Amino acid sequence: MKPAYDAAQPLAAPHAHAGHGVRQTMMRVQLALLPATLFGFWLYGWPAFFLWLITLAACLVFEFISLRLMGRAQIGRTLGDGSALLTGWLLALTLPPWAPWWVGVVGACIAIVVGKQVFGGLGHNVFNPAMVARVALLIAFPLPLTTWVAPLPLGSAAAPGFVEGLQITLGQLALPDAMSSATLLGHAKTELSRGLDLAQAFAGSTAPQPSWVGLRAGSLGESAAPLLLAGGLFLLATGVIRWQTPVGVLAGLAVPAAIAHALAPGHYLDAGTHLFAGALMLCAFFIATDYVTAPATGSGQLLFGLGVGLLTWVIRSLGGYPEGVAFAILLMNALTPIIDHYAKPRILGRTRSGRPIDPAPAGKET
Amino acid sequence: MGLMEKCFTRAWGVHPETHKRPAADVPTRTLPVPERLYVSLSQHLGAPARPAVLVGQKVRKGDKIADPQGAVSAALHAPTSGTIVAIGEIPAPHPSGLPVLAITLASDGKDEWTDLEGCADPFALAPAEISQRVAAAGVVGLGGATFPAAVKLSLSAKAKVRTLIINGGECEPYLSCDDRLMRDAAAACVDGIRIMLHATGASTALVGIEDDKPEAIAAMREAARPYAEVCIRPVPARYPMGSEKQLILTLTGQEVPADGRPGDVGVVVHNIGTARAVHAAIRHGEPLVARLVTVNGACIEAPGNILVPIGALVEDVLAFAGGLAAPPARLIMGGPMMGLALPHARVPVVKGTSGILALAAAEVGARATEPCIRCARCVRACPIGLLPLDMARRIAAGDLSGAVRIGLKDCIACGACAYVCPAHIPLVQYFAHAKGELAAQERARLRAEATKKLAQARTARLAREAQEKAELAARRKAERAAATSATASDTGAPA
Amino acid sequence: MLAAVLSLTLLGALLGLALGIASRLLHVETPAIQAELEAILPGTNCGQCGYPGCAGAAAAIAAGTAPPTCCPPGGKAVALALADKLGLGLDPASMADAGPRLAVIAEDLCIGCCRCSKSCPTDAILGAPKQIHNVLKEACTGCAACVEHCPTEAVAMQPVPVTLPHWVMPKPLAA
Amino acid sequence: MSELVLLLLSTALVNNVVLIKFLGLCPVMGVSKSMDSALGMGMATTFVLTLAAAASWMLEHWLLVPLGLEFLRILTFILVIASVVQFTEMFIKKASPALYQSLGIYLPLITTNCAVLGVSLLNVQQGYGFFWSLAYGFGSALGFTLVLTIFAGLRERIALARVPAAFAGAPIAFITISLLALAFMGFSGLNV
Repeated sequence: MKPAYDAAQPLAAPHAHAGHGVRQTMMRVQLALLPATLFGFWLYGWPAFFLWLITLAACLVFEFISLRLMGRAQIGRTLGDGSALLTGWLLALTLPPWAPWWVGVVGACIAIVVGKQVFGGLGHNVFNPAMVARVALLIAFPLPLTTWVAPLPLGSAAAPGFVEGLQITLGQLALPDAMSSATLLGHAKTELSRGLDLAQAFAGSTAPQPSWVGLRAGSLGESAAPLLLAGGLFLLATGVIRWQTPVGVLAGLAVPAAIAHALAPGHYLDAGTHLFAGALMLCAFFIATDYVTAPATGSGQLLFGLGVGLLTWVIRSLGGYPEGVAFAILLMNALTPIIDHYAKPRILGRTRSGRPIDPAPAGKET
Repeated sequence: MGLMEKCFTRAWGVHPETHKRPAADVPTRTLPVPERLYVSLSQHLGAPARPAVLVGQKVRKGDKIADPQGAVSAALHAPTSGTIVAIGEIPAPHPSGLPVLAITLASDGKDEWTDLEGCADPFALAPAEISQRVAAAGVVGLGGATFPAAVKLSLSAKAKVRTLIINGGECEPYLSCDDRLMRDAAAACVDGIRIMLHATGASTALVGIEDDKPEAIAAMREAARPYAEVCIRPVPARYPMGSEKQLILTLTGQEVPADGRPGDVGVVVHNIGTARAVHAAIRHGEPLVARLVTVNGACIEAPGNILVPIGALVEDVLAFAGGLAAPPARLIMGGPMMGLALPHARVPVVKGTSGILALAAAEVGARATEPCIRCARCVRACPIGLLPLDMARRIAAGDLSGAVRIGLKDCIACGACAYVCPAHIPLVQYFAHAKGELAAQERARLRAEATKKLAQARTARLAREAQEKAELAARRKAERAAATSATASDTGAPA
Repeated sequence: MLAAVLSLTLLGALLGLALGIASRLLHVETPAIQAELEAILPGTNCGQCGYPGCAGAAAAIAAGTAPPTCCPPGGKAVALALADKLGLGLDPASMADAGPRLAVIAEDLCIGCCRCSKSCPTDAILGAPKQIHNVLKEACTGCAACVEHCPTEAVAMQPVPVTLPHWVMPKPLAA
Repeated sequence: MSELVLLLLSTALVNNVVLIKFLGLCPVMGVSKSMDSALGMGMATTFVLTLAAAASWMLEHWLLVPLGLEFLRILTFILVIASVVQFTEMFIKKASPALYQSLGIYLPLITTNCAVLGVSLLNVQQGYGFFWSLAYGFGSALGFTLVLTIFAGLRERIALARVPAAFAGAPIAFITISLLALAFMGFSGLNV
């Protein structure tokens, strides 16, 4: 008969709930990432798996240490919300699959500690933690972050075995030169800077070829663009993300790419290659859609997506780095508060500027 | 509203699980009058009523027991016949559990009506006369806001409204009292609507009913068939469709200006239950002494709608509804979205009580709060177009004026944001806290101004008194001086 | 050397002249901040801040020698208003605000000496000599000026009781 | 013409005064608590910087070089900058008292904003012509305003975040701006 009631902390309305939680959302995103990740494991072999595992584990460890140092309560529940896991997963997908173990650990430390926990933890960070780590690693350790391997699918003769793979990840086995390769975007940038045009650049037999399936050098999140697209569509269908951000990213990249390619095909890659190369698909559906660091309204998200796409194209085509996704995300993260400030929904009964609307009968001008 | 605006109109609101059936389909029952009734003196918006009876006085059902006090207030009537046994504090039906003044009535078991004076042809009465009779019957808005209906009627007659909107939306889950009322007493409802049309001077009445109540829509259509001025309009079932601004927008396409009233766009909104009460007050002279209450929730043995005399304890109502199947996780007065959590069941039913819900933990779905992940579900759910996540974050950081800047005062506390929040953040509690805190600050400011005037008056008084004293002293001194000089000259002192 | 001295002097003179003209053209009256601060303060001159009256406190706050939190009867609301006017950040949580208080007279101790009513800055205490005094709740600012004047310790400060219309929903506990 | 636009872009983004050259950090840390005052500060600095760039070019080419007084460069530049700032302060006080109040001490401190003097000196060092100097000054100021506004937006959000006590205030601001600098590294090597 007696409901549990404390008058000092009364129960506020509403007394009903739609029923979903933070954890479910994170889990669903991880589920959507799974096919692409498994494909990546198959394509790049055991080292890719070990790096992924180390990065995820390191993220959890750093999250635990940070929470412990800050004296937060219920550390177990926070660890279990899946956000640190997802950060680690996204970071692992953007790293060269054969990178040594410490890359994953340092990256996890930057992502979790500098990117997230010093701001107050989940929901308070202003930059995407995985992208902070990716950019910091790229600038601090350019060599291991730009050393890619040609795909060696599991089961093929040259693929490293379990033990060999472990040794590669632990850095005890030097990477044979023959195996190193360049990503498609990296190759294009190098060749262009040597004064060749794109037709010549992709003429050689060793050059990476534009490919939809992604059987080429790159990170885990780069090779499996179609699978990532499928995962993204799954997230759209289940309502975890909305269409504005992905459409914005894809359009923001494809439109300038198509125009530039039409004007100077020798210097600018076509839109299709841009969309399926690099981490673009991962970015459009999994990184740019990060709730915490993207705008809150639909129009804001569209603007955010367009900005990410455009900046990615600018950095890829005109800048010094072959891949611009991570920079583009960070730059747009920085602009998010401003977008949020201006892309607010109109308050019912008020004009956009916040004044009460004129009570004159409306509905006559149309 | 331009075409562009129409295409890009935001989808607002949420679609909660309704839980209205089977309670809505159970025939209405009547609560036998309990031994004691506790009629709260503040069960309407505005100033509390002033008792008009003495302890020990005998009253019959419908006798006035408290007068309205001030412009916005409502009269109270004896819900049954019996003796007034006390006028004092009882626990209020409110989450705080604070006391409220109430008149306690011991029933004599006869439930004998006082002499009622009906009116056969209300349309011959002047609109002002109707408002007066409605006021005398103590009718208040029965949708939950409990604004005195007579005040609203006379205000809208002054504002020259064109359209009377009747709110039969009942968008709150679990509740079905309005649904039941429209099914059982459609003719009385329509008659009440026509009387209100006459009283307000509006030309048409639009009755908005959510489309998940086909029986009510059919019954009302049937009852309104002879009257072209009463239009029954099904509206999409969506929470909070029953909110005044939302219903006006849906039915007329017009937006009520912020800080404005529906009268500004030529509209007035009344609840369907109010229409029924107006019918009873005018046709039969019956004051508002009972209301239909939905008793529902997983912990209720026999859910349904019950006609309850005002002042009956929630405990009595629950017992009549078969008692509790299990201890409820929450006991709620009103709907689950905006209702008040009750500290216990020994609180009285008031005029605004639309439902009594005993919800199981699974229905409430309460979980520990997690950090906000800025998923913006609340932004999409908000029917007003606010940013609940930012407002709550500002309030949490103590920045109340910042929250006001981004629209806190436009919040209608509908609860749609907190309903969808995956992090289970008590957003509505943040807003309620901030609004209460701001009101307290405003009260403190007004009080400071008033006391400042008092202090200045005192300073002025002290100054005046000091001056008077000084003047008096000076005068005395002068008199004394004059007297001495006079005596001096008399005696002819040597110069 | 001469060129350097001359050119610098000339430059300085020219710029000074230009600025002088500009300051004439762009002159604005600055409102006296002290008057604005005084308008916010309760104006009861109760002296709890330690300054001679509210005007003195306003001057001290404007000069920066007193914090905006120096007015006990004003409480949180006045402190926030003052800080806002001065453009200072003030964390409302950091303020120890016991909430508004009222003077209450214990009837069995009151001897009707009228000392408290004379000391009250807002005339909030009613009472004639040899009669039990009473406090007007609406007028009492909670300044406690009366407490020390009572010879029988009949006056005490008590928190204002919470009533239903004045109840404020508590802030949710942080996650 | 297009080269001027390029110079503008390159000074604003690629060689940003704040994030790449580390000039003018004092107002960036000081006036970045709210977006509105940051925008106001940015505009005031833009005005001062552009005007100072023009004035210093004229001083350099019409006074200092003809008279062989290059050793007076810093002194005269500071004199001119201080005058321009004084003028701006008076103007803002007249035009927008609210902005004047929110900028507070940082408005007169534009005088000592090393970005202003730095850009003027860099202009001379690079040997730009008059319009190039103007564009360089304006572009730098644009970059300054951009970073200041972005940073203010971020700080408004961080002010409401649950930053651990050890990092609250200046530390988290420095971490944030360092991450912002990291993001701006993406523009390095940008050429059209």
